Amino acid sequence: MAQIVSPNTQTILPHSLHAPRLTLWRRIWQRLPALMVAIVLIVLWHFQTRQSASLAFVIATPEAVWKTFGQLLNNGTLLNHLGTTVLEVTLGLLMGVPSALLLGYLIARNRFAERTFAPYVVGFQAVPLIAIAPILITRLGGPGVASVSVVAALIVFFPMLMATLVGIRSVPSELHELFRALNASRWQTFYRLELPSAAPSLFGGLKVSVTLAVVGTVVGEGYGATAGLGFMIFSSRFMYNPAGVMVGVFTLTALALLLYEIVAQLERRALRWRAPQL
Amino acid sequence: MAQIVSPNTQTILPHSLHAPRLTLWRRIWQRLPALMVAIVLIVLWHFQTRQSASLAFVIATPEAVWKTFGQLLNNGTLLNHLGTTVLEVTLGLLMGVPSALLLGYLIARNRFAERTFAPYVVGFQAVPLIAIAPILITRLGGPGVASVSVVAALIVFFPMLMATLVGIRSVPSELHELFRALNASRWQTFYRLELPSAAPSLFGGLKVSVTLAVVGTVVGEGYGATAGLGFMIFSSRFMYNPAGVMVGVFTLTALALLLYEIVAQLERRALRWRAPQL
Amino acid sequence: IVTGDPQVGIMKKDHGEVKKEGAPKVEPTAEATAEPTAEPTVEPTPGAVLPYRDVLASETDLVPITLFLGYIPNVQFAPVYVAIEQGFFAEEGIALKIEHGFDETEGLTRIATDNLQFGMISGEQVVLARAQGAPVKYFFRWYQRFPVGVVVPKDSPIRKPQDLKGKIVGVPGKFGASYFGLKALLNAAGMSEADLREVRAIGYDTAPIFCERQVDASVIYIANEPLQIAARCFDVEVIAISDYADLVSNGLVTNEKTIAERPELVRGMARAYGRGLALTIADPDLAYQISRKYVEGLAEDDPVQKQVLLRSIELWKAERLGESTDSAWKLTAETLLSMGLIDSIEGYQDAFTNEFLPESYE
Amino acid sequence: MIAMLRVENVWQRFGTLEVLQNISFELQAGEFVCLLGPSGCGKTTLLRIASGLLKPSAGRILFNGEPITAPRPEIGILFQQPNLLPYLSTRANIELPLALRGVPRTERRRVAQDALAQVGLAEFGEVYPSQLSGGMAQRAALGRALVQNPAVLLMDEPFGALDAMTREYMQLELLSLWQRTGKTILMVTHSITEAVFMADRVIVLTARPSRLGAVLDVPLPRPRRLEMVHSAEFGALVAQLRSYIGAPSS
Amino acid sequence: MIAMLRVENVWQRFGTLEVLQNISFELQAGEFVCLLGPSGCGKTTLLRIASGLLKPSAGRILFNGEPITAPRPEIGILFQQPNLLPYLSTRANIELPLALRGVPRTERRRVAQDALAQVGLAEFGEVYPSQLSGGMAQRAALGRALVQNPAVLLMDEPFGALDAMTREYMQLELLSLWQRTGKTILMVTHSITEAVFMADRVIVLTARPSRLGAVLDVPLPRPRRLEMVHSAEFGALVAQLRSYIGAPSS
Ligand SMILES: Nc1ncnc2c1ncn2[C@@H]1O[C@H](COP(=O)(O)OP(=O)(O)OP(=O)(O)O)[C@@H](O)[C@H]1O
Ligand SMILES: Nc1ncnc2c1ncn2[C@@H]1O[C@H](COP(=O)(O)OP(=O)(O)OP(=O)(O)O)[C@@H](O)[C@H]1O
Ligand SMILES: [Mg+2]
Ligand SMILES: [Mg+2]
Repeated sequence: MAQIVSPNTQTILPHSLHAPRLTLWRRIWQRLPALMVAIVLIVLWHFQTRQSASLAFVIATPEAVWKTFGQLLNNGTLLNHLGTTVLEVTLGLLMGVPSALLLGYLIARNRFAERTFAPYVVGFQAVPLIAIAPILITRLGGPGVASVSVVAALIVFFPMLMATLVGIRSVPSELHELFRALNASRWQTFYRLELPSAAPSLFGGLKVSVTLAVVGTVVGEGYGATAGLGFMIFSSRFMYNPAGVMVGVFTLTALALLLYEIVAQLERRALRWRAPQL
Repeated sequence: MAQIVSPNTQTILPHSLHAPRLTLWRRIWQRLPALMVAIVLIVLWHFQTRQSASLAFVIATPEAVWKTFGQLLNNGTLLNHLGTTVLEVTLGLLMGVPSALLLGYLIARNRFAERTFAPYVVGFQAVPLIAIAPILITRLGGPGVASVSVVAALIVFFPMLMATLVGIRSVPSELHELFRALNASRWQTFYRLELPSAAPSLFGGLKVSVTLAVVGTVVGEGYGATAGLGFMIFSSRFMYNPAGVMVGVFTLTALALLLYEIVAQLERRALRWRAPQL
Repeated sequence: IVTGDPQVGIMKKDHGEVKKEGAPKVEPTAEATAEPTAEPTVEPTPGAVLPYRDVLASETDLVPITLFLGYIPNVQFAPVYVAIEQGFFAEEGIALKIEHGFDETEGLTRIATDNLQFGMISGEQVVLARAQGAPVKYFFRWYQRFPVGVVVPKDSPIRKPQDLKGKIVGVPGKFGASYFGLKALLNAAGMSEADLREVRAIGYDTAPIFCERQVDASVIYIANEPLQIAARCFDVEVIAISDYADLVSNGLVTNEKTIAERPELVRGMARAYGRGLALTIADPDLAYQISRKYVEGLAEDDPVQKQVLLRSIELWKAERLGESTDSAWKLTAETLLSMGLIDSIEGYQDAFTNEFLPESYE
Repeated sequence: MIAMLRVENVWQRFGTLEVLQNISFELQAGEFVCLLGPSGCGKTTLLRIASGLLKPSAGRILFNGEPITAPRPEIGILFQQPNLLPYLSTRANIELPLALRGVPRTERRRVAQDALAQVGLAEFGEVYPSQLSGGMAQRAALGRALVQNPAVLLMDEPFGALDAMTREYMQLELLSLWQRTGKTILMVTHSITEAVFMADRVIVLTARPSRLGAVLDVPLPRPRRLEMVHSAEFGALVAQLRSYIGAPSS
Repeated sequence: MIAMLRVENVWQRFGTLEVLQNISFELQAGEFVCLLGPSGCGKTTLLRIASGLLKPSAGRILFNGEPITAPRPEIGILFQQPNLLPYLSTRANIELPLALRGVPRTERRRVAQDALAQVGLAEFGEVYPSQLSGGMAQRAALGRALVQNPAVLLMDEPFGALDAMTREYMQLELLSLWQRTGKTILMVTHSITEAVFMADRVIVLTARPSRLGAVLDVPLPRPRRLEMVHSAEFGALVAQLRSYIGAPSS
């Protein structure tokens, strides 16, 4: 059977005649520019903090951050907070994403649903969390994983909904006609046509969602919490401990990057059929 | 010349042989379900506030809200705060959206830019505002319109960037090939192919952006401000004045809905060529 | 909004009843400061040669100073407003501008880095920041009593800290002034967190949760929340922490650079603010009316907000306004030490000074 | 006898554009009918109406005497464009009708492999549609229609993108399939020769606004063989059709 | 004399799939050459290479002796699919090449209106591509290619979706345009008759992996007229081509 591997014929550049295998080296090579930027940033940071050594309560040196990181890691504090945050992020995503998918799909497919719900979704989205948080916290028996994950879910909801809307509406009408002609059920149409066709937009929405979910936990923990990286940041701030703050921030950043990378990998698999991304 | 107006042939429903003119009545009729929901909500609200003492901290009666609204409107307070918020939202959008478009386009078109910047964009996105806001406020000479609009811009940035990415990458490769064959310049390709092809996604991103910009000003004002609807909400809360809070919230909601409606109208014009939205 | 006659009992009312009559209603003596806004009109508009040449000349000489206040404008900042409106700052050569931030930590950091020179900051923040090497100093003790207390329903048997044993106590979060106050209260009563059934973080909206009796007691700000709860839910009693532990609360803070380079300015700040405070205490009605210029939505006679002011004044009264006591600072530092937030109380005395307080506030 | 598919006084307008005017005809069970007509006259529109995808402005369609209001499994349609799903391999695209019908995976595989071979794409099962040539994509779509195996098959220019040889091969394949299974087929084509070669009857539409222009019975014997194209009878039929068509366009 | 377009030893592989093997030929200025070959043999690929859109795995293309590495304005290509921009009206689609070249609006209008009329879409200028029939879309794409007016025109089955009458009309239009302007044209077609009718020379590709199968000169006089199709000479040429093509497929 003929194996056709490289669909990269869009370009005038010569393309390899072999399947492009991403060796370890190549992967590292691809990450090189990003790594370089990181190194430059760290060096800048280092010298910046050198200059203003007296400002230790404002900016921590890289060394101090590294030391604090070690300490917090060793005494389990960091992992403990990280665990809480991961739990909250997960719950937030589990609540926010499917409901956004569902409502987004309804609105995309149903004119009536759109007219009825869309204004409320937008309006509700605009209600500042500061006005919702107290109700939430009161109803959920105080701040904690529950209230924080609901806040994360709320933050995730709207961008995901919009991505769903855009994605579902991008399905070419002739393919919808094909599915109608093939007597596909609503579920089949969703599962075999709309979902994969909307995938590029949905993955975009997911990428925003995972990042916002991480941010959302910090926001949520800002309304009250006893654990989590956001809590750790707030209490480090309270103690004028910038190293602690930065450990928290870096851990959050790493968490967001990890989640993003996971989504990006899933996307790469799901969208293999696409011409290679520019 | 033949005038072909109703392209709505996807459906088995009989379609009008005349151009569907949206009369005023029809428009009102279309808004009816949304209005019904509003009425139901207000009635529920009315009875709800009679019941719970603890909710009295957060929810005022419809009558009280209406009265407070009148007062704040008459003494100019509301318009004053609204003006500040509108200014902040506008500035936030003007900063956040074009930069997201630009960077999004760069990342979408350039592999190198993607590898170099994408992780930092995601990482930066995950850095909680609580860690950035202080730096911002210090650099911008204290809290105020400047710092608040920057916060709004930051919040707007990432979803808009992702929408740009998804949109630009959705351009069919055969149309890219057409433009290459026609020797179109980069700018022409952007302006005549990529922008219109990405429009559905971009408008989705814009809809998220305008809403988030409104929310963003409240967040920004939460780090310090002396005017704006967010400020009004905070100070009403502090005084345990739920009616004031709700007037602020409703005004914000109305502002978000208005902005959303403007984008939706622009979208309707720009995407006239599409099969009528479901 | 608040109707009826809410009852809030403050136990161990050793500081007497609020004086009702107060000073006679005084028209603000505003002649000196014709248009006294928070922002001094420093730049004369070109072309506009005004008749008040003298006033303008003196105003241009004023040193612009920004004062950081840790929250949005409200009636509890009345002394600042009074001092501005009565021209007390101007008399010290200061054109005062208020900056309202919601983040005390940030405000103090900016003072430490000389991005700002003055702020209204709570004592434990000063100790914490100094422990990290921040060159900040507290030079005017505004709150003589720590404004935090534990609120309980009137129908509950809890009346003193020991009664909290085995109970659920709500705090906004497990850091910050409220938690700190609770710790001090427990320490003072010879108890620890373990003696309670639970210290539950219930977020910054303690009142609704307390109203639903999800907790037996809740740590609150004395001046405001008990009134609100009593107005909406049920009668309450308050255990004031200041009755058990003399902790340092909000006061004027500056940095060591300013102290070294412009001691007169610091003195001027202390005097001007002190005069505002004194006048506020002497004439709450005047203070209330002046505050209305600054606090949006403050009604001409909002009974609750008036009460808030009166109760706050009770927390400000002192033999000598602005004076810090060594014992309060020591206790503050010791409490932080017991919470593990600092490593030693070493050098707590450097956190404050009384040397800039004037002889009198006339 | 009730017709398998009956088009009854169908009118179609798009806005102010009159496309079909009072079209009526019938397909008897097992008939092979070809539809000819100038570009843009409404052939595709008529097929969409006949399949239940589009409700006509006036008139109706009956399937075995029952009015059609929505697509039904007994009627299959092969679109003018391949309409392959870009995210499925060619094989998966061909398996789609079976998958929608819940046919088990192994059975699906088998049927799809046969269809792939039948349309000459046996080697290209694992390839995505974007990697197929124009003709290959059209053949894949044809494979999908064959796999669907409906009683009535509406085909919109199934061989338009094929070269002469492949086209002849596919024509013969379709004819033999039709004869084996007794399907009813309505096929749009632009080739007069193809119409005569394949059909029992040829229906000609006029230019827009389209009416039924002519109906020509093709009395050539079955099974048809390629050589028949050179026969005099065939030539006469082609000439007759040409005259029907040439008239309105000249 | 240097050839206008020279294909030199072109090879093309996609992954492990060998598509083109050592293809070489030339187009002299003003020549009309047709390209025949079985479905999937690589005709479209060859056109993409010749236009500079795709770099071949080996070999090169020369335009007036200069190697081509990217598309150039002198070489136009008409794709197998219409590739109309869905968000532009038919008129705006046809105006696109002019707009990209910065032609002023009124001039653009005029030229586009002519082209619309030429391809029989004068009434459909304001309509979006989704409202065009298959053949109309193909004609719109043809109109766009005509408006572009390049010296060398590469056409990929420009008349595939047209009915016999429209097709003949468009063929004649293209021939007269070609003769008026002296363009060099390389046209892929699946119709042997069309190839003989239009071309000075017909190039036949073998099945994949494709090599140059045969080159046939068509010595029919110019201008060609429809009646020539019935001449014995024409018949002989068609038969000859059929035998070239039929051989590999039998
Ligand atoms: N969705 C639509 N909206 C408006 N007009 C349409 C639509 N679909 C088709 N038309 C118009 O209807 C007419 C017939 O179109 P149809 O696609 O049925 O033609 P056709 O006979 O299949 O032509 P071709 O052979 O070129 O495919 C055309 O003029 C076309 O512009
Ligand atoms: N982008 C691609 N990636 C992989 N394979 C491709 C790609 N494009 C074309 N091919 C393969 O190259 C071969 C030739 O394709 P091409 O489109 O050139 O054929 P063609 O001669 O134009 O056929 P048709 O007459 O059917 O249009 C086919 O087998 C096809 O599968
Ligand atoms: Mg058609
Ligand atoms: Mg091709």
